[in-house]
Formats: sequence, structure tokens, C-alpha cells
Amino acid sequence: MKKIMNKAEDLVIEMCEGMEKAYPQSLVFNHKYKIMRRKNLNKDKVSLISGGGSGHEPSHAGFVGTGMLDAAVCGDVFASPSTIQVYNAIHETRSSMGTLLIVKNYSGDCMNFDAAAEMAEDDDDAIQVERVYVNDDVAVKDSLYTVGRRGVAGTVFVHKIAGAAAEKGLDLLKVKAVAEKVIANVRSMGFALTSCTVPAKGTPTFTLAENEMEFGVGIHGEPGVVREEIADADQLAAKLLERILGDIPFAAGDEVAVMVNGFGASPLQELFVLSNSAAKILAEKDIAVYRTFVGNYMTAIDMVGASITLLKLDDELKSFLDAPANTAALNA
Amino acid sequence: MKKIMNKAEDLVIEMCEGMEKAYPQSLVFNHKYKIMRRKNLNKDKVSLISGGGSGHEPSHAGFVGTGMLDAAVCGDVFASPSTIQVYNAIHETRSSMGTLLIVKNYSGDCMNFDAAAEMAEDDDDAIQVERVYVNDDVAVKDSLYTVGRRGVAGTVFVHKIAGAAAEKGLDLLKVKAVAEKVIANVRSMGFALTSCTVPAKGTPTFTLAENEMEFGVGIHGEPGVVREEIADADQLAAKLLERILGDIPFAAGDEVAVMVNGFGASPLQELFVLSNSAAKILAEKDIAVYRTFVGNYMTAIDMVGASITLLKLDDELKSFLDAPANTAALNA
Amino acid sequence: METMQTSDIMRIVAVMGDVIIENEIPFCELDSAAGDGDFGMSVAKGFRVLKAEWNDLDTSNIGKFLRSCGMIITEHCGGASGPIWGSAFMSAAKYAAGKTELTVQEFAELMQSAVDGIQRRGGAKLGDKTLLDALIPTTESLKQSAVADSSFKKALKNGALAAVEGAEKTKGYVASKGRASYVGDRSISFPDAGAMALGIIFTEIAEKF
Amino acid sequence: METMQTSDIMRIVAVMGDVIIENEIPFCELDSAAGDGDFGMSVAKGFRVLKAEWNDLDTSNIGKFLRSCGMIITEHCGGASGPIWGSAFMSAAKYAAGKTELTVQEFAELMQSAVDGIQRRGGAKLGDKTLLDALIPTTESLKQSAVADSSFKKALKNGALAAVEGAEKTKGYVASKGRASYVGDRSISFPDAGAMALGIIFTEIAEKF
Ligand SMILES: Nc1ncnc2c1ncn2[C@@H]1O[C@H](COP(=O)(O)OP(=O)(O)O)[C@@H](O)[C@H]1O
Ligand SMILES: Nc1ncnc2c1ncn2[C@@H]1O[C@H](COP(=O)(O)OP(=O)(O)O)[C@@H](O)[C@H]1O
Ligand SMILES: [Mg+2]
Ligand SMILES: [Mg+2]
Ligand SMILES: [Mg+2]
Ligand SMILES: [Mg+2]
Repeated sequence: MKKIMNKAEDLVIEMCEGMEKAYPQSLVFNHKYKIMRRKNLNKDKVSLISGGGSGHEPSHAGFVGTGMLDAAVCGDVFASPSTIQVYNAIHETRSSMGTLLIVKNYSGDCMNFDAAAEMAEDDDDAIQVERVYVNDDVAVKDSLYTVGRRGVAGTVFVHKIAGAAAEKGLDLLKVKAVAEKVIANVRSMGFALTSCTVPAKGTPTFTLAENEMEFGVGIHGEPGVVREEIADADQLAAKLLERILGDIPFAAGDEVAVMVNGFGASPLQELFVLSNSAAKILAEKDIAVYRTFVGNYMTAIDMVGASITLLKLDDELKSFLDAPANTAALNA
Repeated sequence: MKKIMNKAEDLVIEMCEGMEKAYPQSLVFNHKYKIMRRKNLNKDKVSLISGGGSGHEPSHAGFVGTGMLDAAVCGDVFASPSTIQVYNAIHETRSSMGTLLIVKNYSGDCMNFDAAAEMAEDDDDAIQVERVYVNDDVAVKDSLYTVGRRGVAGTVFVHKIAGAAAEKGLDLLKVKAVAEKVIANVRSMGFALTSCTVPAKGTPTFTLAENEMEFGVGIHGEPGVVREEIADADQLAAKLLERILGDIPFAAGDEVAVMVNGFGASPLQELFVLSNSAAKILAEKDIAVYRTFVGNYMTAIDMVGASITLLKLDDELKSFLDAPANTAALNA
Repeated sequence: METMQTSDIMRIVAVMGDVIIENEIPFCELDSAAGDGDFGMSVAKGFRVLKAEWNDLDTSNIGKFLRSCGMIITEHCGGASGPIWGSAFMSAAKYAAGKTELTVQEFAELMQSAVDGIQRRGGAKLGDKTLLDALIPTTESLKQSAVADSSFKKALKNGALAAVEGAEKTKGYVASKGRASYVGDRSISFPDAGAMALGIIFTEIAEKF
Repeated sequence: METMQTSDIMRIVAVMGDVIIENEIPFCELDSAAGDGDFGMSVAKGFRVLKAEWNDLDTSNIGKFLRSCGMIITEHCGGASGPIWGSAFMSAAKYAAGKTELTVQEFAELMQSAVDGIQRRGGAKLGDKTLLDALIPTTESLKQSAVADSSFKKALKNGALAAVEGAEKTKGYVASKGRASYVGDRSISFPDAGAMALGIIFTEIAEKF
């Protein structure tokens, strides 16, 4: 393992401290509960909290700021933050309008965010808390008998759009409804050319041969649909889009936002090549691209690979997508 | 080699097309001469052109836009664009105020940008062209008998600050003077934990043992000061800053901008750890950090590693650094 | 009738913590096959804090003791383990509120409360390939021991056997809860990490009792 | 007096192009030791375009022909090679403006113009570990051949020998221009890629003439 770090057990704290020092005007870091929050909270809007295991940088702390999140709760690498951490984040960012928790659909995250919400609602000075669960990864079958699809890069669109809705002053249930509209219309799928390496473990989570890729990989290195031979960028875009477009009814003429998301170690030049391949296919299928995001948004530490996310847009989603945002990782 | 691409020879074109499609409102790509330019040029300000070999994404095309560059000329991977490409960029972005070329100090780049400037000045409808050469890499000895230091991540500060000066309406010689002030006050140094792989070649440029790093590496994988055992983040920051602070007279109380720049495959979590280490050292030395930039700005394709850049600030540089910018890779 | 005192319950939790801390790496390995390999780390993290704060815990009765354990576990166990183990302790604490001793019957009911807490939190049932596949058989066995008027020694021993047996069976299940569920059929043939861990923990508790 | 016609110069450039294209990979390898390994690619790219557009070149005289070569090379050779080889051709073209034949003496002067063009562009001198360490000896040798009234055949042969010898010597130099200069002392013991390439190219031209 070759990493720029000190001790693995200090990595999350040092990373968060580094981030706080880089954005002293806008971010405050709570060491005890590993909460990154906006420095200037607006008590008269719905508070938005997300978070999860670390290792997905810039998610989620990179999206804390005007027009997006109020706080991100940081777990250890790939481990959900605890109930108590989330509970404290709810208190630290409490507003007169209530709180929305944006949870990626993993059982650990769901249980901790749920329990924290219940704790906050049970308090004497109860806080109204609503939750949404992002489950955009079409690599995983959605079924009544499983925990359902995973939440991956599409989460960033939820942050952006629900963030804009909250900033505009919508009430808790309306912000929640907007977030759920995003969730209903966003789908993602990714692939890995190499595994990530969890710092505390020090060795890759899985091993691929020189000509292999893991198609449908998760953002923690979870296995996906199939392990198969590496394809070129045009083929990769076609395979990913086939799955995504097969999962949600898209009609010719629909408008979408596209995110080509790097998993951490794929260079930007390759992400733009992939996004070019995707754009060609969408044009052929007569799906109009309203906006494109290319970069590292929801990473898997240092995995080589990428995902494509499509979000079907209507006028409401478009206006929130275009609204101003001022965060470390996304400015609009 | 595991890369997301189609044919290696099409990579630069496809990447640029992908970029143009992702930013259709602001960018136009000239295929013949591989020039990425602003869609809406302002003919009444000094035009700023940079560029160089590809492989440093988001440099340089990612910094084309309001408040920064008017055009980036894209060479093949790690190869200077040709004189004719640069010449055409000068023509495509000509303004009533003249043109400044921001050149990274490599012999190929210098020769091509120089020759292009001479061609443009020799034309019947001569364009006034000035040049600056960025040479911030303290890993390389500056001497009268060599081509001098290399230009690396500090170039991005030149784009930002000269871009703001041009946007403000300063004349060509004043914009050039501001750019030269940045160059005089900016120093960088980097290290690699692994080599990059040039797509056309398909194998790493150099090989490091599991416990080795190349200290002082260049952004094309050029060797640096010494190959030695990997150090931890605190030690790395100390070693880099020692070189940087040894090269330019810093005094306690000085204010600086810091850039912690990833080389392409180092995850953001590690860059924030490194930036945290650097911040601790600068605080000890009583050097005030005015702003910090952490991310991939001047990459070496898919190299694992990073660099630190310090820019000594005065009030003029601060105001230009803080001025608005609206580009793919930097928004202010 | 034979009863456990607060100090007995404390001893049981102490043994549990020691087994977890000792087995941190093996427990991670159990989670590597089909999960994400952090189970040992996640539980050990919380139980290490518990050990460090052992002398400051409220031990005025069994309920208070279990509640103060539950708070620490909820805060410091990572991932899914925090809420699962935390809600088990919190729910058991509610059952034991004010109690300073427990019969075998009451101990079985306390364990049932733990099961209920976990199910309320995580929604899993028997056969979903989670630690419930060990914990539910243990609880059922304890109930039978109460009916049969067994000693604690014997009840704990049979309970541990039931856990080990239940954990073994998880090899044949497809995971439908937790991270292993993403692997679908690929999870077959690997036992569930949490269930296996409970088998090991309960065996050690029965031996030390 | 023996002279070269425009067609002879065209043949020489054609051979040069063929050698460069054939040796693309070996030339890259020469640049790998201390440079960045793209030299073969950079020059071959331009000469491939030259070959493709060969029938459209202006061949009305030597100056025009070299100028149209120089334009293509300047546009299509990558990296440092574009301006270096481009300015060599453009500068030689200026010398040969309007000429349709060249004596050995004039050919030597044309080569001197190429050297001057490269030096104006890149500022390197003999001993800086660049292709000038081959090209300058070749030019000096051609001048001596002119004084000695040698045939073109002999002049080219001696010129090629001088290039090979000059290129060999670069092994002992520390690079001070071009990318190899960043390596400092580490560049010693590796010859310069550009100089070695000229040795190979000139040898082939002399043989084919
Ligand atoms: N919904 C659930 N109900 C009960 N136990 C569960 C549930 N989900 C997971 N588990 C248990 O937790 C164990 C994994 O814990 P851990 O590795 O800490 O969680 P994570 O999945 O977040 O990495 C599994 O082996 C299983 O026994
Ligand atoms: N200033 C210079 N003058 C003359 N020749 C030079 C100069 N700089 C480099 N060269 C030649 O160019 C060759 C390298 O060309 P190339 O690999 O295309 O350039 P780059 O350094 O941009 O990768 C060197 O081997 C050397 O012979
Ligand atoms: Mg986990
Ligand atoms: Mg080069
Ligand atoms: Mg786990
Ligand atoms: Mg080269």
C-alpha cells in the first residue's frame, strides 16, 4: 500500500482537519462527533444532513455549504457513523423548519440515521426529522426480499437539488418530496478496473487480472454484476447506459443531467473520454443532455474506475439543479 | 495498462470533445488545431493563452473561462503543441489589447510558443504578443547553464491572477507584469509514489519498489532530486516545504496561498491529510495561510503522488486571487 | 430459586468484551468472505471503549448497567454493529429496569428483549443470514431451560450450543440483510460473521460461568 | 562541377522520412533513458504527414520544396522536435530560395543555415547534448569536402561518419538543453537521442545516394 498518510487510525480526523483549515470561512469541524458543518447556519430553513462512511471524498463533507448540505457526519472509512454522531449533527444544525436526513441505502447507515432521528424526536425539545434513502445503483436488484439497491453517485444530485429547495425556503415535507422525486428519477452504474485499498487493511479488497474488470461494482468495492474482460470507453458507456436506461422508463425527447463520476484514481482525461462516449450514445437515442458533470464526486478511495449517473429532469428539478451552490466540491 | 479509453491516438481529441460537450455554454473546441477557447470572447481585454502537452488535466483547458484563460492549446500527451497550433490560437482569440502567452518552462513549449509569437508579430496585421515562462519547480536547479526550473502546478496561480488582471482591463504590459510577479513568488515541489503511464506507450515510465518514492518528480514523470524510502504525510510536508521555503525568502508574518495538488491518482482524502500536515508546519513557522487549494490541478495523468505550491502574496495578488472566475475546474 | 446478580451480568459482559477484543481479526476475516471485512473492527472498537470506561459505569442495578453499556456501544461501535448491538443492550436494559437479580426465566425474557430490539431496529428475521440466526436459537433454548428448571450453568451451555448450531446453518442461506446481501447467491457457503461470532462468545461465557 | 538538382534534394528528404518512420520505436527508446521517450513519435508524426502530402508539395525549386516541408514539419512534429526540425528546414529553405541546383559548397552552406536556424530557435551550442552535436560536425565535414573538391557521394559519406562520431561523444556530456537536462548528471553515459538519430539518418542517406 502506497498512501500519503500518517497513521491509518488518524486518517479521517486529519483529513477533516485539513478540510476545515482549507475552508476556514465556511466550514466548522466537530472533532468529538466528526461532524463537518456550515460555519454560518441559517436557522430559518430546513436543515440538510448527510454522511456515511468516509472514503468517498469529496462526498459528503465537500458538499457542505450554501445551496447544499448543512452538515456531513463522517464515519470511519467505509463504516456508517454511529447513531450518536448523527444525533449530535441533528442537534448542532437544528433549525425552526426541521431536518432532512439524506441516507445512502446501506443497512448500517439506515439503522444509524433512523435511530438518531428517533432519538431526536423523542427528546423533550423534539426536533422534526424526516429521512430519504438514496438507492440509485442499478447493479443491485431491487426486491422486497433484500435491502434493495445501494446508494451511490446519484446522492450528489439529491444534495444539490434538495439543498436548493431548502435554501429557497420550502418546508420540510416539500423539501423531502423534492428529494424523493430526485431519488425516483436517478440511476447509476459503475465499474472497477482495480480494487480500492482500505487504509486500515493495507491490501486491496479484491484482485482483478490485467484484462479484467468488475462490472457493476459498489463504491466500497462490493462485487457487482459480473467480472469480465475490460471493454473500451465506447463499449463501457454503452453497457452502463443499457442497464441504466433499462431500469427507468426514458422516452426519446427526455431531458437528463449526466454525471460521469471517477472512483478516485481514474484521471480526468479518461473521465472526459467516457463522458464523450456517453454523450454520443445519448444523442443517438434522442435523449437531450441538459447538463453534464464530470469529475470525482463519489469515490471509492483509490479505486480505478468510474460510474455513470442519469437523472431525468423536469422544470422543477432543472431550476433547483441550476440554483447557486457554494461548497468545496461544487460551485454553481 | 488499465485505462478508460478507445484508441490511444484518439484520446486527446475525444477528451477535448467530451469537455466541449460537457460545457457547451462556455467552451468551443477547434478540432484542427486542438484549441479550447471561451465561447464568448471579450475583444476589449488582453487575451490569455496557455497550454502545453496534454496529460495534466484539468490543466489547461479546465481553466478556460471568465477570469482566467481565453484559450488553451492542447498538444499530444506530454508533447508541446506545435507552433502552428499556438499561432492559430493567437489569431482565434485576438483582441484589441494584445495577447499574453503563459508558457511552462520546457524547451519544446518555449520554442513553439516563441516561434508562434514571432509569426503573429510578423504578420501583416501584426498582433502584439508577450510571453511569460513559469518555472516554479524547486526540484530542478536554476542555473545560467541549463534551461532552468520546470513549470508545474504554480502555473495555475498565474492563470488565475493574470486572468483576473486581464478581466479587470489592465493593459498587456501590466498584465504581463502581474504574471511575472506571480512567477517570481511561486515555488513548488512534488513527489511520486508510482509512475504515470503514457497511453500511447502503455507501460509505466519508471518503476519504484514498494517502499520507494521519487522525491522531486516532474509532472511528466521526469526524475527529481532523489529516489528514497516513502515517508509519512507529516514528513513529506516537512521535506517539501523545507525545499520550497529554502528557495524563496519567506519571513515570519508573510502571507501565502497554498496549493496541495494531486498528480491524478491520489485520492482527495490523502491530499487533505497532506494539506493538514503542511498547515501545521506553516503555523509553526508563523507563515499565515491566506487561502488553500486542495485537489487535482496540474496532474501527471495517473501518477500517484502530489505537490505543494506556495505563493507569497501581497495586496495586489490577493485581490486578483479572490476575483471571480468561472471555469470548468476553478470557480471563485 | 437460582438467580443472577448484577455482578454476574457484569461478569458476562466482561467476558463478552474480552472475546470480542481478542477475536478482532478473525471476526473481520469472517466478514471478508461476503461482507466488507470490518465486523471485528466495528464491534471491538465499541467494546474497547466500554472496557476503558468500565469503572465509571452505573452499576446500581442490571437495567442501569445494561443501559450504560448500550450507550457506549451505540456511540462507539461502527457500521451496522453500533445500532444492532446497541439496540440489543438498550432493549435488554428496558426489560431489566430496576432489577438487581434474574431467574433463568427472567434471563430468557431479557434475551428475548434483546432479540426484539434488534428486530425493531434492523427488520431482519430468522433465516436472513444475520446474527439473529444464532441469537434466536439461544433465546429459545434458554426458554426451554427455564421450563425444565435447569441451572444457569446448564442453560448457558445449551444456549451456546444452540448459537453455534444456528451459526453453522447460515452457510446454507442467501443473505438478504446487511452488506452480504449485495452479493446475492455468491454469499452461499460462507457463514454469517455476526452469527459465528455469537457462537464463539456464548461458548466462552458458558465455559467461564 | 557536380551539382544536386531539386529531385536529388527530394530524394534525400524522402530517405530521411523513411528512416525516421522505420525507426520510430528505436528513436523513442533512445529518448527514454534520460528524456521523456517521445522523440521517435514526435518526428515520425510530422514526416508521416509529409509523406502523405508528398505529391502536393511545391517542387518548383529547392527553396520552395524545403519551405513546404518545413511548414508541415513545424505543424505536425510534436514537442521540441517541431520547432527544431521545422526551423532547420525553414532556414535552409531561405538559403536555397530560387535555387534549382547546389554544388557541394552550396550544400554545405545550406546545412550551415539549418544549424543557424536551430540555434536561433533553441539557443543550444556544441556540447549541450543535442542533435547539434551531430549536425555541426556533419556541416564542418561538408565544408572540408567542398574545399577538397570531393564528390557528393564522398562528401555525404564523410558527413555521415562525422555525425555518428559526434553522436557517440554525447555519451560523455551532461545535458544542458531539452528534457534530459532535468536529470543533470544522471544523463551521463546515455547518448543524445536526436544526435544518434541524425547519425543513423545521414548514414542511410549516404548509402542510398
Ligand atoms: N438487519 C440486521 N439485523 C441483524 N443483524 C444484522 C443486520 N444487518 C447486519 N447484521 C449483522 O451485522 C454483521 C455485520 O456487521 P458490520 O460488519 O459491523 O456491518 P456493515 O455491514 O455495516 O459492515 C453481519 O454479519 C450480521 O450478522
Ligand atoms: N534546444 C535544443 N536545440 C537543439 N536540439 C534540441 C534542443 N532541445 C532538444 N533538442 C533535441 O531534441 C531531442 C528531443 O526531442 P523531443 O523528444 O521531440 O522533445 P521533448 O524534449 O519535447 O520531448 C533531443 O534528443 C535533442 O537532440
Ligand atoms: Mg462496514
Ligand atoms: Mg516530449
Ligand atoms: Mg461489515
Ligand atoms: Mg522527448
